[in-house]
Amino acid sequence: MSKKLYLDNAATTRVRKEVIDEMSRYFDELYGNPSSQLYELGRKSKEAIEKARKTLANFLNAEEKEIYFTASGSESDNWALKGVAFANLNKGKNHIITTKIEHHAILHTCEYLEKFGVETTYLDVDRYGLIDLEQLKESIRPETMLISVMFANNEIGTIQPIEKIGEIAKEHGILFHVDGVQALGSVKIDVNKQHIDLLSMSAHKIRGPKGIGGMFIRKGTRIDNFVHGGGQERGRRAGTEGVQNIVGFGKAVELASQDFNHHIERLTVLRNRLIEGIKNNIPDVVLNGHPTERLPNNVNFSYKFVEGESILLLLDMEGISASSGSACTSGSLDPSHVLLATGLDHGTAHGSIRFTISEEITEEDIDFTIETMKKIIDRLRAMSPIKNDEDLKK
Amino acid sequence: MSKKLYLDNAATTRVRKEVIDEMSRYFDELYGNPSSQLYELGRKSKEAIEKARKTLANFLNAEEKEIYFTASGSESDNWALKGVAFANLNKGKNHIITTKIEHHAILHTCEYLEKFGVETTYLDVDRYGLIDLEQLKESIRPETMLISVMFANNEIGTIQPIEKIGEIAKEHGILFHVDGVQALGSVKIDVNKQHIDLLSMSAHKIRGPKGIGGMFIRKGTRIDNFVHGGGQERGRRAGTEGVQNIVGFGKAVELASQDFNHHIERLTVLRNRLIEGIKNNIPDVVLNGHPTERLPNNVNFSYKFVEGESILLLLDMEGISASSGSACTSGSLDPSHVLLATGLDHGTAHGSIRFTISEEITEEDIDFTIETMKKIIDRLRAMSPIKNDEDLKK
Amino acid sequence: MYSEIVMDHFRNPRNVGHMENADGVGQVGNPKCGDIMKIYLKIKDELIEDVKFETFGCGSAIASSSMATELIKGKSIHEAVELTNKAVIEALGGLPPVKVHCSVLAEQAVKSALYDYAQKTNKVIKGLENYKAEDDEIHCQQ
Amino acid sequence: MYSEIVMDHFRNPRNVGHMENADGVGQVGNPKCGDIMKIYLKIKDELIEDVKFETFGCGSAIASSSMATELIKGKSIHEAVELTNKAVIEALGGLPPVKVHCSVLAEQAVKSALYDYAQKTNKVIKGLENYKAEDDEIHCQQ
Ligand SMILES: Cc1ncc(COP(=O)(O)O)c(C=O)c1O
Ligand SMILES: Cc1ncc(COP(=O)(O)O)c(C=O)c1O
Repeated sequence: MSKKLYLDNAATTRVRKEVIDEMSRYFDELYGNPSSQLYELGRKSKEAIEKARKTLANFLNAEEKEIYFTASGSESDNWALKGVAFANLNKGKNHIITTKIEHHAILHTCEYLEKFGVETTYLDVDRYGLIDLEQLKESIRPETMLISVMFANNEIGTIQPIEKIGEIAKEHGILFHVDGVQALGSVKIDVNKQHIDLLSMSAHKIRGPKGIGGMFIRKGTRIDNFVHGGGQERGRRAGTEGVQNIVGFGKAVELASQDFNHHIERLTVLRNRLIEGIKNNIPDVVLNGHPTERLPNNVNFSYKFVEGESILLLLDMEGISASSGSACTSGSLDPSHVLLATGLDHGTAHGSIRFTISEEITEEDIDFTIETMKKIIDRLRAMSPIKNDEDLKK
Repeated sequence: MSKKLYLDNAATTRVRKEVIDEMSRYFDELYGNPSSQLYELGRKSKEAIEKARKTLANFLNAEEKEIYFTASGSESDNWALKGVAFANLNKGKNHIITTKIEHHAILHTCEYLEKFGVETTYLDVDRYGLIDLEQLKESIRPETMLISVMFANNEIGTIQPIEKIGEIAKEHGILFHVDGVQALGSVKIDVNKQHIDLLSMSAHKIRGPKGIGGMFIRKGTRIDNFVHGGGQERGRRAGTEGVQNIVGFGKAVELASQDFNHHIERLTVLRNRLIEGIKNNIPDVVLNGHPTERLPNNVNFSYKFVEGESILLLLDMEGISASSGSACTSGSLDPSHVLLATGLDHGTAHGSIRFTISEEITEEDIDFTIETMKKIIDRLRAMSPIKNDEDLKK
Repeated sequence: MYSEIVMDHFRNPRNVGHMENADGVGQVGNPKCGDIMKIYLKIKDELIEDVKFETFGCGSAIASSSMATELIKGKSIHEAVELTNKAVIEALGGLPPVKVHCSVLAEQAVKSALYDYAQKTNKVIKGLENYKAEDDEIHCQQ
Repeated sequence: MYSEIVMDHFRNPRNVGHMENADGVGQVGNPKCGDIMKIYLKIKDELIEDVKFETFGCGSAIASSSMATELIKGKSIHEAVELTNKAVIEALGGLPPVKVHCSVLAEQAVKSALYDYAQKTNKVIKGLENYKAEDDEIHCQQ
């Protein structure tokens, strides 16, 4: 083994050359503070930020003044939930509807908000990870202020019927937040068509730099600020802007928008090749997530009778980076809450591996991955005291 | 004029070459997600973060596990205040003591916290910008949970008697937060000697990258998380880490710690040269801030009978970047709250200019600045209908 | 943030300076707000023969004063009294929203100087019948 | 995150596999927790002549099993029963805190296999008098 295969693009991505180039001037050449509008250097920084803002706005069919930069997808999620909650609590609104398969940035924020009197309904998902629109409708209360549903799931790749959810939210006059961190660049997002009021984004998932996030906030939305202080971001999010990071985010979105359809088509072919290859070559596997309503870069299988961390370590030895839904990899007690929510038993969930590909991956890489996985699973199964589904259920 | 003179280093700084070099590997080479500990690429990112954390800890005489990375000084300030407030409100503690000259990240956060029942006392300052320790003591109530005082002021450079304030806080069992954003790298900070429980920092003020902040939180401090979600920063601050930025922050602190004393001595000499030069060459000026207890890089004067924005524009034409305490530069109604708190009248406050130097500045630059200022002030005064202190008071 | 024209008038203000024996003088604004404009008029046969200004204020205040003086120079007092802040903004190629008050101040300074002239000469200028010189109350506008 | 020794035992586990006609077999853990260890013993004259393991679990679970088998191989059953999880951790050059339970499981698997042997052969092994085979209750430890 010599080649390195990075197949964990849902965790983070390799920053694109063009992005690095675009950023490079904003360290020691155009280093002005964007708040310093009275000299050239400050104005240039400001212009750079506004250019990136425009790129994002265009990509989402939003207005420039509806785009805000944050430090991460997590901050955007926190802002959306806490901002809406704190702005509406004293209006007699104290209820949020979300799903059982959200990112922890949503789930832990909802938990935290309990101490301020916020109640949350967590929608179930079916075995493919889809929510039930009827359950959503039934969950709506007069006190419901926000529906927050992720566009696409980071673990199993399932894409929710966002437009339909948006319609329901709109009908009931409830704000609709979408965690779009995984969807950005992989699924068409149109905040108007999809009736989205708030959208979380993160640059490092689309080959931009780490530590920079974005948020769409529909104009007129009742939401408190999250970071208070200076007048940055039109007074809505304080803190000297990470100009170079914003520039990089803008460039990454620009590149993503340029070959959007081609990118998705190409990834989908590779993804399907990987899915079929694993299905056909390795027995006793379960595909997690939806067969078709899934991210073009996501392949997630459970390999029965073996455990995910061991697989990852062996993959790493073969130069392949991936991720797992096993509790062992996270140091937590239970395997992925997402896999469990789809009804997978603990034992099977422990043996799940997620591959998330990028445009840098080739057919050969896919075939190498299938082959490698076959060897690894064979090897670990030979070591395993569990040999069949009966054992698994004990 | 050809040379560009950047004299606004309190607003932000030019990233150092060594910092850029250190960061450069963390874009498309070592791009792993630090949470991915099961493959090499993830472990390298994590190591890089921990190295930076160690550098900061050493510099502050703190423990590594007491250092957290945030997105900005503003986020750190927000975290300190909101985190402590929300963790203590239900303990019957609802009072914060701070000063009238804090950064807006503190003042606006305190304002916001009012809606959660938090009360704030804003301490006065004398004409040099120093708080009165007696007033501090008198302001302490049984419900006081936090004293928050900035180490050094960003506009007038005044350095507070932090150690003495820390002693008072400690005696009363009250948490002590210090906004150290301007002090870092310019004043010796020792969190133990100075009895600091929480310290806010920001990389871009010490020639690191923009969009990365730091926070010291003494172990055992009762404080809520601010950004909820994943397990980053030992579960205390969610969001995929801006690894490259953290690496840059670490390097900037490493460099700052290396020639710390020499740096301060050299800047102090230049600062004093600028102060004396302006005093001796331009009539009707007022030095803002403390004559000696001030940041080694800060020179802030009010130039009577003229207005700050005009000065800045003319300076920009001469290639000099500086900043002003005039309302006109901020688009707000009143001139700097800091200058007003020192007792300066509005008219005079409008004519104040801050120069903040860096190690890249030479004696010649200082002399050029003095000369240029003399010309500019003469020119604007010739245009001004105000000619004397009487007019100013109208 | 400023247009080319604003910057040009800031850099090279027209008609700047003091005027001895002016026929009309108007001053508006105050130091608290950070803007004071003073306009001097030399008037002959109801024509503004010369005009000067002195301004304490930001770049756009200086540019607005300069532009206002240009716009009324050589005009009759009846034309001059119709100068609006909109006209000043237009002539300047626009002002940032937070700076619009500078153009208002320029309009007021002109009116105030014309009113001063009318008072001294016992003339009535249409449009200034009910003019009240700004009292010194502070109302820093935005 | 893992020491060199852990990685070595994970990569090249010693004594891995199934054993026919074992004299003692012990299995602990369950799929729910993500860790199952099964240990087979071949015992002659109270000496552990051979030992095998099968493990479903993470890297440190496999390494802990491997190390545990190495530590008891060739020992007497009385020595083997004294194997502690601490000894396993030490021999492995340390384990991350969240993985300490793997070494506990290894200790338990050994004890369980020894107990099985004792039961089958009607022997009493000092230290196992009150041993209770783990019931299948889930108590995923950390
Ligand atoms: C004293 C002080 N506190 C806080 C901040 C905010 O830091 P940042 O720009 O990183 O948000 C600044 C800088 O603007 C500052 O000078
Ligand atoms: C669906 C989803 N939401 C939120 C986040 C958090 O984004 P960030 O890593 O930028 O904090 C992630 C990524 O980890 C994600 O996949």
